Amino acid sequence: MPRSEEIIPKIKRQQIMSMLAKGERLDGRRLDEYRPISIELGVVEKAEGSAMVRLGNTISIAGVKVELGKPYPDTPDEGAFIVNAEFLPLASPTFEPGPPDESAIEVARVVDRGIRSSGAIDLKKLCILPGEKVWVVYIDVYVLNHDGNMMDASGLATIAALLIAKMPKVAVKEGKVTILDEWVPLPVVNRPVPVTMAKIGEKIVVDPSLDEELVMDCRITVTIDESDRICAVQKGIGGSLTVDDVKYASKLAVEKAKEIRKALPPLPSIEDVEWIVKEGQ
Amino acid sequence: MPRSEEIIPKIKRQQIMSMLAKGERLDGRRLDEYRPISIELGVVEKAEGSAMVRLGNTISIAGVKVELGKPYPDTPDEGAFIVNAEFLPLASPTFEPGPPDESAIEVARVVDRGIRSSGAIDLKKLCILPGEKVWVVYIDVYVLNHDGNMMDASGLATIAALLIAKMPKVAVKEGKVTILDEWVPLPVVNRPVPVTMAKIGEKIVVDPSLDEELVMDCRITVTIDESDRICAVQKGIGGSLTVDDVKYASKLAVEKAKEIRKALPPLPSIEDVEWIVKEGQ
Amino acid sequence: MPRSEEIIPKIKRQQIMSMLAKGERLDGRRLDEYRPISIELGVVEKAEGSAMVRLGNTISIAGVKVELGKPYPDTPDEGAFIVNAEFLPLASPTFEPGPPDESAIEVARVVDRGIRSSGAIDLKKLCILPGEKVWVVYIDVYVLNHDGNMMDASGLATIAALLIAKMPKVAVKEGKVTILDEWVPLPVVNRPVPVTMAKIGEKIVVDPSLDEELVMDCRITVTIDESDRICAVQKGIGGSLTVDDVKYASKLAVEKAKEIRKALPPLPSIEDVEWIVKEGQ
Amino acid sequence: MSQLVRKVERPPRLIDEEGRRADGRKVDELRRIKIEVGVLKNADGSCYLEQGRNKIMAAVYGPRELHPRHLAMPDRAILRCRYHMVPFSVLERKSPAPTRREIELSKVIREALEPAIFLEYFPRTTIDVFIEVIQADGGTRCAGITAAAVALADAGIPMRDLVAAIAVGKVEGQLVLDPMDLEDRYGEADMPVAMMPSLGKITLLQADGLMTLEEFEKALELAMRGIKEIYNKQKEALREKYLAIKREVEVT
Amino acid sequence: MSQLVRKVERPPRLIDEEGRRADGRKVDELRRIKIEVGVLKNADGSCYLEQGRNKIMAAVYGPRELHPRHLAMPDRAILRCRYHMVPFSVLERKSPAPTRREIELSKVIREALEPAIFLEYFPRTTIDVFIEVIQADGGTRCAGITAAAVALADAGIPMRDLVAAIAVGKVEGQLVLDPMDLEDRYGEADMPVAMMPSLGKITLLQADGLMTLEEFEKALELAMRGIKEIYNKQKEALREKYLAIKREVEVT
Amino acid sequence: MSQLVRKVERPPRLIDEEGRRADGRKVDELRRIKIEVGVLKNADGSCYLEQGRNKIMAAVYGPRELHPRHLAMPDRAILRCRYHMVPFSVLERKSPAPTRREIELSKVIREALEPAIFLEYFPRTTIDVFIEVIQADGGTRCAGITAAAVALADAGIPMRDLVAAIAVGKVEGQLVLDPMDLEDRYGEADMPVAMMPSLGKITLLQADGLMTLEEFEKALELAMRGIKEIYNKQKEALREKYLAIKREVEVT
Repeated sequence: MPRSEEIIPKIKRQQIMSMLAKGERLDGRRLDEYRPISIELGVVEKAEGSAMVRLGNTISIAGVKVELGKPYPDTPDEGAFIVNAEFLPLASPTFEPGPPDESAIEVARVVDRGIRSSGAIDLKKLCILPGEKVWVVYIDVYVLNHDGNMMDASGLATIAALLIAKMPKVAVKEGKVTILDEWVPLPVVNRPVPVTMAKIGEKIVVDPSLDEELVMDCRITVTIDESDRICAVQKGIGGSLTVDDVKYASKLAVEKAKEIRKALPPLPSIEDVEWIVKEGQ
Repeated sequence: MPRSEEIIPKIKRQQIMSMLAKGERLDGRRLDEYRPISIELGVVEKAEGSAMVRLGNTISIAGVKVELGKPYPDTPDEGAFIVNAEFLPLASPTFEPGPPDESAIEVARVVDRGIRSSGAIDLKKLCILPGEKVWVVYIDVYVLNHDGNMMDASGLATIAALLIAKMPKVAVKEGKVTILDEWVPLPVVNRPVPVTMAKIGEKIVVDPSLDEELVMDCRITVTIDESDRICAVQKGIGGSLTVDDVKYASKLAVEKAKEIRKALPPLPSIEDVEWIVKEGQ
Repeated sequence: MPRSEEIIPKIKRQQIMSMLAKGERLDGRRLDEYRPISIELGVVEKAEGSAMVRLGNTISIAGVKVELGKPYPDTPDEGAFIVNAEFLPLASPTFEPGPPDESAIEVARVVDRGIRSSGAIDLKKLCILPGEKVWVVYIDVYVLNHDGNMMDASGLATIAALLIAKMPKVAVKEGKVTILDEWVPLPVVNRPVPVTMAKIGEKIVVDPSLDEELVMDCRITVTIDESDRICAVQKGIGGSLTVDDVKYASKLAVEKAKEIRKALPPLPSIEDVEWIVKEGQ
Repeated sequence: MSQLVRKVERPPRLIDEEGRRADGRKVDELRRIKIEVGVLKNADGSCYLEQGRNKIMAAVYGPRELHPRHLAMPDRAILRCRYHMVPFSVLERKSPAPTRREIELSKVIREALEPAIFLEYFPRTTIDVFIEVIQADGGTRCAGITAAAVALADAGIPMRDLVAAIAVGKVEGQLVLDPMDLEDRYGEADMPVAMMPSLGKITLLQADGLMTLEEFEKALELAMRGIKEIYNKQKEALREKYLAIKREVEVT
Repeated sequence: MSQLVRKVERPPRLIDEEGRRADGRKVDELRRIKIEVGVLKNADGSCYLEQGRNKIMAAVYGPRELHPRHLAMPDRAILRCRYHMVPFSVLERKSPAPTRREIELSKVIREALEPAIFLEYFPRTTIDVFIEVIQADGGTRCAGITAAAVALADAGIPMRDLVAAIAVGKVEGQLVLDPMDLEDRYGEADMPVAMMPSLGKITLLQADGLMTLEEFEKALELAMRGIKEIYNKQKEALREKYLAIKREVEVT
Repeated sequence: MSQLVRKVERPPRLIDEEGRRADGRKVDELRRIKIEVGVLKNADGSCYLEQGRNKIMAAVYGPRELHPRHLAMPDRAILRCRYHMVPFSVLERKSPAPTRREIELSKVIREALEPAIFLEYFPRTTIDVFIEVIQADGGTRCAGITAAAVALADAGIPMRDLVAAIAVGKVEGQLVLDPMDLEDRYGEADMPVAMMPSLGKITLLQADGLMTLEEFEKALELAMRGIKEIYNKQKEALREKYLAIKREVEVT
């Protein structure tokens, strides 16, 4: 974490805690209330899919690109995806240019686990020639303004961008791959939604603002899939949780994810879609 | 730019400016006069081509190597070339070991643009198997002593090294490439010459020395090809130019390039040269 | 070298030197005596071979992995091996996390030269398809606790790990390589042993402890093969040696290596071993 | 990794008989420009700019303290600049790490903005300019400079003048203003220019491709005309922002 | 480089009819654990831990001075943590450089240990925890935390409680304690948990795979049972070390 | 990237019946050596050396202030050394970034020069030695040391003695002085040695390949003879430089 964020404003902490004791938050929200969420789809036409998410003043943009590549040796019949997250220096006075630091890597990996555990992308459909050629889906997430809860903003931008992504059909003939000029949806079959909560004193609040993050004791993200199942959990920041905290947080996450999912595009209809046309076989 | 160069010697600036007002320079040159240029060819026998250029006390050495490689996907029927420039720590007390900094990258890219825009290397001739195997020309430029105008010293060393470079012929038979023990010239068909000028106060001088660079307001490099056409321009250093400055500089560049080109080796005669012998087709 | 090691404890140096004058060492050893050596074999079952060596309180662990790879272009009919050495930050208060520094690289390269010069690994036997596919042997050496003479601890761990390493047999049929479920020894045919000595004042001691290294003037490592031949020499640390020092050190190394080699596993019996089964040829 | 080549195919003509370009523009016509001021809450100044399909976000932090301190200048602020493209801003995914091109452009953009800023007012500090290309379609360094200058003004940094920038291209032998990616790719030359328009000073000038001296001079004139238009749009966007603030203040 | 795939094949059943796992354990049974304290001479505290085929070395240096100094905190020590796997610890050789996984795990392990340490006792210093995975067979982050907590105690760092950690997996629909690599690879979910056992506080919690709310709560309970067992083994190992020292002191 | 193998083919014999080597030398004969002093204007001292086809440029800066300061030593100068090969110095292009070989050689070269320099005369400073291999043909570390010692003297750094270096090789069973690349490549052993010749002190000693104890001792003797010749050439080059300066001073 950047240095200046480490200096915990003690007075602000007391103010926030005494409000929380009365069930109130600095910005007027209920403890279990998200800030306004806006999801702008397709903001980058050159990307296969893209979305800009605003969570209050926090802004994340995600873009999806697909490229041909080799499969991993242990999954020769599956495509692959890679999530990269960066906190841009224009997003906060405390962010510096350079490769992703541990916090950005954590966001990327938690977003990745949500997608992976929920099987959100049907990777088998992205295999062109088993063991030799598959589609690789690159998901890049950039935080443009940091006002707390970059995790949920980034996770939502990612799944939104995937849901509307279009990729080219390919034809395979005698081991030769041709990219066709026909576009099909990415095979997305699940919509994991991350729900991040902060523990401040004895209280748990959902979607912490930057002010709340600066004074929180602990953070927990629970990602929930289309069928209300937990698909990823991440406790973050020094500090600890009780077992009851965790149980409360997981139930709250299920509830919130259901709400938020309504703001997402629907799953693409892929029943009759053919991604790879195998010719002359 | 290295730190100690940032401390502009104000007294020296005044001295230089008052001389320039009288049309004079510290080292006795006219404003539009280059320092003595010496070009030593073939200094590194193990390179395909090489040249050491001295511009006064500035010394640059360029070496050319060719290697087999893959073409870029968007130019499957062309070879490629890569220019790398480094300012060696032995060249100046302000240079430090490490990967090229922004100034060295700028030199490499301006030299690259001169070669590329003028089509100095006929890249089509370097294609062996379209989409699969081509020659890649590596040009490495090293500054050994920095006394101002590393740009022109590096650009001249590069084109001189290319002009005398020899590469092996190859034979292609049923998709198999064999390197032959026969050497042919690199297909060089144009000789771009960079001309760098400095603006100091209201005056423009050509081929600035280090003393002049330390006090200059602005730098402009105009690269001129065999047919007196502009093939690359680069304004450098904070500071600004008027439109008249630019017009003057471009005209001066055409004139100076013509002079300097005389010191370069002639274009290789390549009319009957065969680079790739396609057998049994 | 890490900073705190640079501050030579002058008092300790005097103490050590006056003891050496009497033929004694701080820890009671004779000048030509090693600390107790323990070699634990096969400590990491998931590695093809592994060994942990304790030289007094210095601990090195080496692990061997084999992977399929491409041969070097100038040795198309040989497998390859790569030695990597790292000084872990848990080994000493002066070691920091990060890529290997010059001292760790030196250890890796001296260990490598011992193996390479003595032909310890019969690389021809590791060639599967000449010019295309060979076995690459990765040797990673990690220092876990640094109490002096990491060179010998690392060199011994390496050769011990290689001596007991098992690798899978492969079958080649029409250019296709299949890994078989049959394990054969790595083709190890020589056992180079590094012997490191320190010069302190006018005396030479074998297997310097950390205390001795902190005050030594010079270091010399002489690696000796199965037939008492010198296969690698490395003088290290500023300071100098006389010709007589070097002659003494090389003779002592031959003697010590012979002793130490007894603690190593024997050469694997490989007379009837087949590494690559060429089918249908 | 990929063998998949993504590029827009060259149309048979880049300029038709009536002098219209592939996107319907005349040769001396700018793309549609949209400038929004103050779009990022954390930055001291910011600007979102669309120029055709280019989408650029610029932010300014500073003047602020500099770490490590020995890099600071006793008599003026230093200006730092980063031009960066997000990986999905172009058809072929770009690696997130800065390329040599991005390092060079960061340098020349910094040098294009530097002459406009009264750096001597803020000794021992840094002013940091961050330009993110969200989508690229030709001319992003110029669009980045235009946006950064607005962000600097939005941050209240005292300036001699705004800096406005535009490229001129040469396509099928004709000079065109504000070339898009298609024209860059298949054109014969490209010349980005930045100026302090009311002072008539050129602060960035680059060119590649082949131009005669005459073409070069004509290209300069064309660039100056484009820059004037851009300059007006910059001033308009800044005026609107202040009118909006004024309205807000008056209401409350 | 390599095309050679090394993985343990999935056996037909991961849990047999009698509820036995591939290595003979019951679903709620830990692997054999061996803890040695103070095994490295240079470190201020150290611990070697075997948990099944996992082999972990942990070392602690500090509290000690921090370079560069501006990273130090005026009111407390900082805790730094590095989790690293040696290249030959796994079937497929791992590159020696830290992967993104190792960087993330270093972070969450640090955050799992932090709440237990009285960092405020040692302002302006650093406490450094190094965890080396010598052999990995599933659950190494938990084993690393368990070992690091012992090393911290061995270094005499004042702590609110030890931290003990264990993972719970979901395999063929059943929750299993302390999954090994085979079960991780072919299982449906994995949930590592760390706690300060006597305080009942969770300091690390991660999960991937799919679990219903009910399964998640049951997994938490199972983890707590495992953690209690681990905790006892940690205390026993530390007690033995001090008895050994005591014996040594009494003898001399 | 390249599959193109460039190497000089092994001739049928490396030493003919008359004891002549591939380039006509006798087994105990050095290559032609040319030493120029003070060839770079900016450096405090410099030397250009040719030894056969080896072409080496060495420069010295210092004693000078060291950044960051905490690396400085209170009681002496530190010596820093960089040995680097330009990419086109060898048949197969070398990547410009330092290889592990170059890092190791930088270390041993530094350690070879260190004993000769009165570092204690210049506390808190650094002396920087840069060696660039412009063309390599075997024995470049030795040639680099020879050149660096001359550059140090040219910089006026007080030294106990010059350092001169040469390699001895073993080729077709015979020891040869100053092996070239061809002999290195196809020879059986290579042993680079550096000495302070008038003090009889060895400051660099490396070897690879196989040698018996007897061969090793003979190789040492042969190296010492070569070093003496090199030493004379170093002194001669320095003398000439000072005579040239003297002439210049007398003229003016």
